Amino acid sequence: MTTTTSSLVHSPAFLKGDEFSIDTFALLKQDGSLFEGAAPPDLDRDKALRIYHAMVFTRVLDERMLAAQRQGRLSFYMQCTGEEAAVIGSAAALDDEDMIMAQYREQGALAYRGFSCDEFMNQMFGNERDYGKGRQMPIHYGSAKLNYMTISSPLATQIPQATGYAYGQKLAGDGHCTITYFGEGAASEGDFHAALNMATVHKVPVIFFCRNNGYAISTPAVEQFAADGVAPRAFGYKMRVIRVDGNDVLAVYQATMEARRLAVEHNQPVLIEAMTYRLAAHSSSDDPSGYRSKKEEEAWREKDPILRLRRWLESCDWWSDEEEKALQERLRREVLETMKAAQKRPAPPLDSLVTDVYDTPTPQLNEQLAKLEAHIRLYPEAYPKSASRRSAEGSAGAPGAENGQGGR
Amino acid sequence: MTTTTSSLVHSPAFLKGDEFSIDTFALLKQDGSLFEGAAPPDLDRDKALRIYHAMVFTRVLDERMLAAQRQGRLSFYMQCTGEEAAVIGSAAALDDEDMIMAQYREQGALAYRGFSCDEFMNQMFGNERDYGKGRQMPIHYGSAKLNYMTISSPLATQIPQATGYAYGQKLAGDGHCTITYFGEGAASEGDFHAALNMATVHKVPVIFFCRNNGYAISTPAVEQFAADGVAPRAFGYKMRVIRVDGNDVLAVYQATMEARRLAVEHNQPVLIEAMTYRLAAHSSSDDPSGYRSKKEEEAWREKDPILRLRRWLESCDWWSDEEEKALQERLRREVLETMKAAQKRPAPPLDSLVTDVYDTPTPQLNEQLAKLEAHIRLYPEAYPKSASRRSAEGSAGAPGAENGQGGR
Amino acid sequence: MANLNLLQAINQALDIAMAADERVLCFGEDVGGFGGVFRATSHLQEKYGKARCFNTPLVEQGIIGFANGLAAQGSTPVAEIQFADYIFPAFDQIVNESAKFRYRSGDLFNVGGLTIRTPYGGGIAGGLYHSQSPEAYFAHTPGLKVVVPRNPHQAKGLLLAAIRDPNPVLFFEPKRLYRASTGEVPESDYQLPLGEAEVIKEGSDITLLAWGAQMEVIEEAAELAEKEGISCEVVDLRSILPWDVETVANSVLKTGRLLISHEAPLTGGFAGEIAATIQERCFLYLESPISRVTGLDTPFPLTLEKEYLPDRLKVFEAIKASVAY
Amino acid sequence: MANLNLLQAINQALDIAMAADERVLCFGEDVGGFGGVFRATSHLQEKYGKARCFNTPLVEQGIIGFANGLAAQGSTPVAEIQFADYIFPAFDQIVNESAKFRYRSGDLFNVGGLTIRTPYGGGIAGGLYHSQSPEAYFAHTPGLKVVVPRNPHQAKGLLLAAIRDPNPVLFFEPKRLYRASTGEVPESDYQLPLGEAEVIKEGSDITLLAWGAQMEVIEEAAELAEKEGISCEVVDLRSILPWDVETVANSVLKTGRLLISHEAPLTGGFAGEIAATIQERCFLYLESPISRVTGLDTPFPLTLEKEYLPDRLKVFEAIKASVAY
Ligand SMILES: Cc1ncc(C[n+]2csc(CCOP(=O)(O)OP(=O)(O)O)c2C)c(N)n1
Ligand SMILES: Cc1ncc(C[n+]2csc(CCOP(=O)(O)OP(=O)(O)O)c2C)c(N)n1
Ligand SMILES: [Mg+2]
Ligand SMILES: [Mg+2]
Repeated sequence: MTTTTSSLVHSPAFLKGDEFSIDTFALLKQDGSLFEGAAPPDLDRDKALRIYHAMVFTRVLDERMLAAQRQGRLSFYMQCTGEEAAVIGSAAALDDEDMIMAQYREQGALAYRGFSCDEFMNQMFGNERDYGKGRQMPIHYGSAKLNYMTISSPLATQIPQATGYAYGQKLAGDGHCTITYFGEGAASEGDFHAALNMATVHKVPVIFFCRNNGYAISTPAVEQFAADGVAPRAFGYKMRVIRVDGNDVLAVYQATMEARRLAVEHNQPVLIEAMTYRLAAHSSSDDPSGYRSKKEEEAWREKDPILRLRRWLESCDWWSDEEEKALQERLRREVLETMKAAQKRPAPPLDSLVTDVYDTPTPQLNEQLAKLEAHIRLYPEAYPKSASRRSAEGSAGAPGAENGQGGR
Repeated sequence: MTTTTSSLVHSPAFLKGDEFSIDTFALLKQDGSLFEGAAPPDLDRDKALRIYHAMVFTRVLDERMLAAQRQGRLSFYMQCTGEEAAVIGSAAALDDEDMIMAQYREQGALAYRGFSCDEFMNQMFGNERDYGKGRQMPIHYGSAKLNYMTISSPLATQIPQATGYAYGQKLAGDGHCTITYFGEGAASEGDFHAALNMATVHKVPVIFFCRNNGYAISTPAVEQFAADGVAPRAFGYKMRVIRVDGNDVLAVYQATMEARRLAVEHNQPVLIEAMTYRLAAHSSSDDPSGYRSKKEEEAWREKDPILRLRRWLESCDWWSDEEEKALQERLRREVLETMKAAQKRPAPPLDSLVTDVYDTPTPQLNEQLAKLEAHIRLYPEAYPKSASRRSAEGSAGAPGAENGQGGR
Repeated sequence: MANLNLLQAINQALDIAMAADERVLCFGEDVGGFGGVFRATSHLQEKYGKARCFNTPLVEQGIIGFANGLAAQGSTPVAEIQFADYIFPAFDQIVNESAKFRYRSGDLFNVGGLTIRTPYGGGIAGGLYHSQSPEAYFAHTPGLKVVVPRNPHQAKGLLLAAIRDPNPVLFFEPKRLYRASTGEVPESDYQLPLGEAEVIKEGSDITLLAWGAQMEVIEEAAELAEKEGISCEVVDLRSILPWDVETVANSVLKTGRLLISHEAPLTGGFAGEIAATIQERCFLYLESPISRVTGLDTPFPLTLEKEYLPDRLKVFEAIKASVAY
Repeated sequence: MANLNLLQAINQALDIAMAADERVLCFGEDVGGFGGVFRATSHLQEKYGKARCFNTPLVEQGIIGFANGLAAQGSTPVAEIQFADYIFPAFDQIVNESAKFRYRSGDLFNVGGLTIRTPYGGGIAGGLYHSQSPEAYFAHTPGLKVVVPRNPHQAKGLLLAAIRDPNPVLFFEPKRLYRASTGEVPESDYQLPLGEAEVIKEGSDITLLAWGAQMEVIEEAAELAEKEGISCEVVDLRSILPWDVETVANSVLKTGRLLISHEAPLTGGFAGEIAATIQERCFLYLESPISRVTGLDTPFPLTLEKEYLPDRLKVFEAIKASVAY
């Protein structure tokens, strides 16, 4: 049955989409001071520092791992650089038991939750300690204990899944919600439309967090959509929406707190659009000089979200140069050492090829594994990762750092 | 690169979607008079009568064919009843060379273009004269000469196809556009999102015409989406949009004329939401008494779009009771006689099973056909449609009217 | 025991599953108040409430995406796709997500609770888009289970097993049999094993293998053949993935001949996989080539549906050809 | 003749096709100014303008839906799907629409102008979602053509044929060979036939059959086998749909043995179809079971990719087993 209660008019006026405008919520200026009229969010020193640590860790990890990729130690990497405030500010506004379903550039949220440097490294080197058992490319993290769903490369598939997950949370009545992150590019997928529509129809406690970082690989947002960002789509679903300065961690934090309240207390799904910029290349396979200017990058580099927060922390007397130096040093050392150790660990065992396809391997899979084992016994030198493991030594090595092809 | 120019605010205000409202454009009251302040569209007597004839033909065809289905002469049928103004008013606003890509309930648009009663019947009986060669269920019409794309059952697939078709028209520079029709249910599909977004990004001369008839089979619009109809989605793509009273043929006509101008002259895609009601069952397989009230139906029956136009025509002195009676009689007779003839025509030839899979049948297909022919020679009585055809006689019969199952 | 048709058996299985475990949810297009366009979910919303049995918006990719999320959360979603012909918008969510969820996460997460029900198959004057048998598309996808029941008794037991199996299961329902197939169905809560074929008639000259609605066809063909003195062993594969190589191979080792029949087109159909496996397993025992009787390599037609379908006469002729080879 | 790699050969084919016919358009994610993430469409936007070579929004179902519409209108769209692993959101548009467009309309309308290019296959440390070989999914779909080239020369000639073929064609590009495979490529506008396999090396003991990047593997295995005195006939299938039964059958009638290799999982892979067809066609001539050397029945792994892949050693062992049967 038809739901509209709209009033009648008698001349054919087309709406153009400029009948409203969507403002950007911001609290913190780049110099670390608050905008006039802006009140700081309810954020104590401990939490602020937990956020800051996660941001700096993410930056250090990204720099170091990109270098490792360049050295051929790692096949692939993706940086969060420039988007740490969006990702970590929002994660910090959640309960640690809330589910996070991310796209791939949200390692900061996972770091905030407490994923250890060692855990990061094991995944990236796909070694025997990787929870994912060396099956996915680097940066496809997951943690059951930290309520962080394992990353899946096909874009946007996690968005309707988040709606479903949150529906389950609502039925369970445990007071938790789900946040799902995605890029402004992924928001073009059909799954996005499905997810947001189902979320308002079924009144689901889910937060849709769009990182509008201006690019989908080489495709600028202006070739991705004609509208003013992703936010106006919320109107199509009668969903609550807010746009926020994604480089302003305080604004992101507060907006997400509020969104979480709407989600958990009122089963109101919310769309948050964080305006930010992907400062680095899309991935280690990409070179952005082919599609955007250094000048544009520089302009955004001046809006560095980490520096902005640091200045605010300093203005609160919560942070000092010495602490900064010590933190940087400690993190750099930790990353380096942990990386070295992880790289040395052996590959997952051969049977990890056939486990987890089903809850238990089928007879066919067991047969295929047995055949493979026999084959490797014939040619041990041809399969060093698994053959050497049989003799209980040897290193996993970088998973296929050999190829220099683009695209991921 | 980020496109927004939105202004900064410092408190986290969530937009709710009630910042704007979408009016409904209407010209004609149910009594056939114009609303105060409403001007009639530029529509001469001939065109008005062409529209009216198509509407009445559609109604007569629908009534007769549903009866035929009930008698077991036809396996399946879908009525346009209640939506004739939306479908025919919009088709009439186009150039006859514009492409129509419909969902399935738009036989009125095809009738308006001049598809003959015989052509309708041949499709429905899937006989040897059916352009579709008896391959699709009844009501899956198509006409190349009338620029009406053959209907495809999977919902919403035609919407991005319309965007692509119109892009080709724009490149060809022939001044034509494409209209695509779809239900408010089909608009939930991912293909809808893809189509509208691509249309504004690529500035394509396409009109998206949503028949919001309140139901998708048994699912009421309130369980399909939470928003005020489909129209607000246009904002998400910065697409021009208008909502129109779908039972008001004059308003639909004028809105579509204007939309066509935007599309063809400015490459501005447009979304039109026509508010209407599916007065009949979803299809001959459906029984709406299981999910909606007679009272609701009655309320809409009083808004009959055909009667509304008839009254207006009468008020213009363009139509009389006698003409009405003669028209009804002529159409009823035509439908009945044409149906009888079509039903008697033989099935398409056996080789139509393997033609048109590719431009020419592959060796494998020819082999499969030869095998089938040999088999039918062995058991001619088991395959009366094709075996009897070999002896150059026999009737096609209703394609499988036997099954009484629901769902299509 | 009651005499039920296939729809009733399915409805009963869903009812039992929902009563036994409140995490079981049923949803899909028109599944809620109306009970589904075929009425397979009749009365479930009345009994278990709108939160557990409901209509979804019309978006298959969303239905399965939503179901994947629910399953990952620990619920047991039973999602309906209204016709198997309309499962393709959800193909990515099924093939890239459901099937790979457990594997890619190293078993940190899984969607084992997921079951997807969908009516498939021809013979109902449904033309191109209400007749398809897409099981082979999914059978090429490790991580999924694919099940097709042949009658009401099987449908109930296999569906209950599918819902409770800790892996995502696609459950294809032969819609031609929804009302046409009736039989005794125990009222109890019982399960039939996934991954196991069933020999439903023993024989010595040739093995006939099929699944779902096609079982009826090969059984009738077997009767015709018996009249000509050919003894047929009739096997219902039941699970397409993983499939029961042992039972099929053992039967062929005994009979020396195999005929497989399905409605889907020949090329790339699941009969190809079976033939390839069995020719390897039973090479020295095969007395004639493995024979496939299937739909044509075309989309599904309408007026000439009868000509298209692999009916009992075509199967009968193929049996004779195999035995006479 | 110039020495080109596979990417350059593809770029040249696109360039020639666009220059020869202004109805040819290239589009997809990052295809425009950037020239595609693998650079297959480099410089085409510069040369032919933004209207004919452009970026699309990130939505595969939209890309193919749009391409179907364009093709129906009379244009010749060459749509790129960035990785074959991401073709599944477009599965419905391909399988229900592209493949059935002509048939369902009785040839009133067709999308014969459509070509879909997409990089496929493993061996590049791509893991689950940058390594898949989904050709078999499409091979079960009458109405489509499916083509896979093995080297730059083949790629150019087959792609030009695909673009001009009056049927929708899926063109799978072996991305492992994008830069690794180089060879002489004529500068001219030439086409190689679709639907025809090619015997690339004659032999007498066993027929080795593959396509795309896997050709390299079976050729290397053939060399190993030759050293053991086994004479291999090496055949490139080139077109998966429709496939060249005659050439394969003739080869097997001669050699008496067949081995088929592909990267995709065994179950439901296209080797099954070939084996099923050939055991029927060549039953009395087969001296050993048709052998399949393929990926495991699992999603594509990463760290143990080498172990997963059907490499030359596995093929070599299977050759010996077949000959020794
Ligand atoms: C379904 C699918 N299509 C294409 C890709 C390839 N791809 C990976 S990332 C990417 C761009 C994503 O852009 P956006 O969503 O804006 O996220 P960002 O990288 O900017 O964080 C593309 C096209 C993919 N992973 N999945
Ligand atoms: C992809 C797909 N999913 C499901 C169906 C089954 N189906 C046919 S019509 C229909 C309802 C369509 O409703 P709406 O779009 O509102 O159009 P209306 O029937 O009201 O004109 C459904 C679910 C289909 N044809 N295609
Ligand atoms: Mg982005
Ligand atoms: Mg509707």
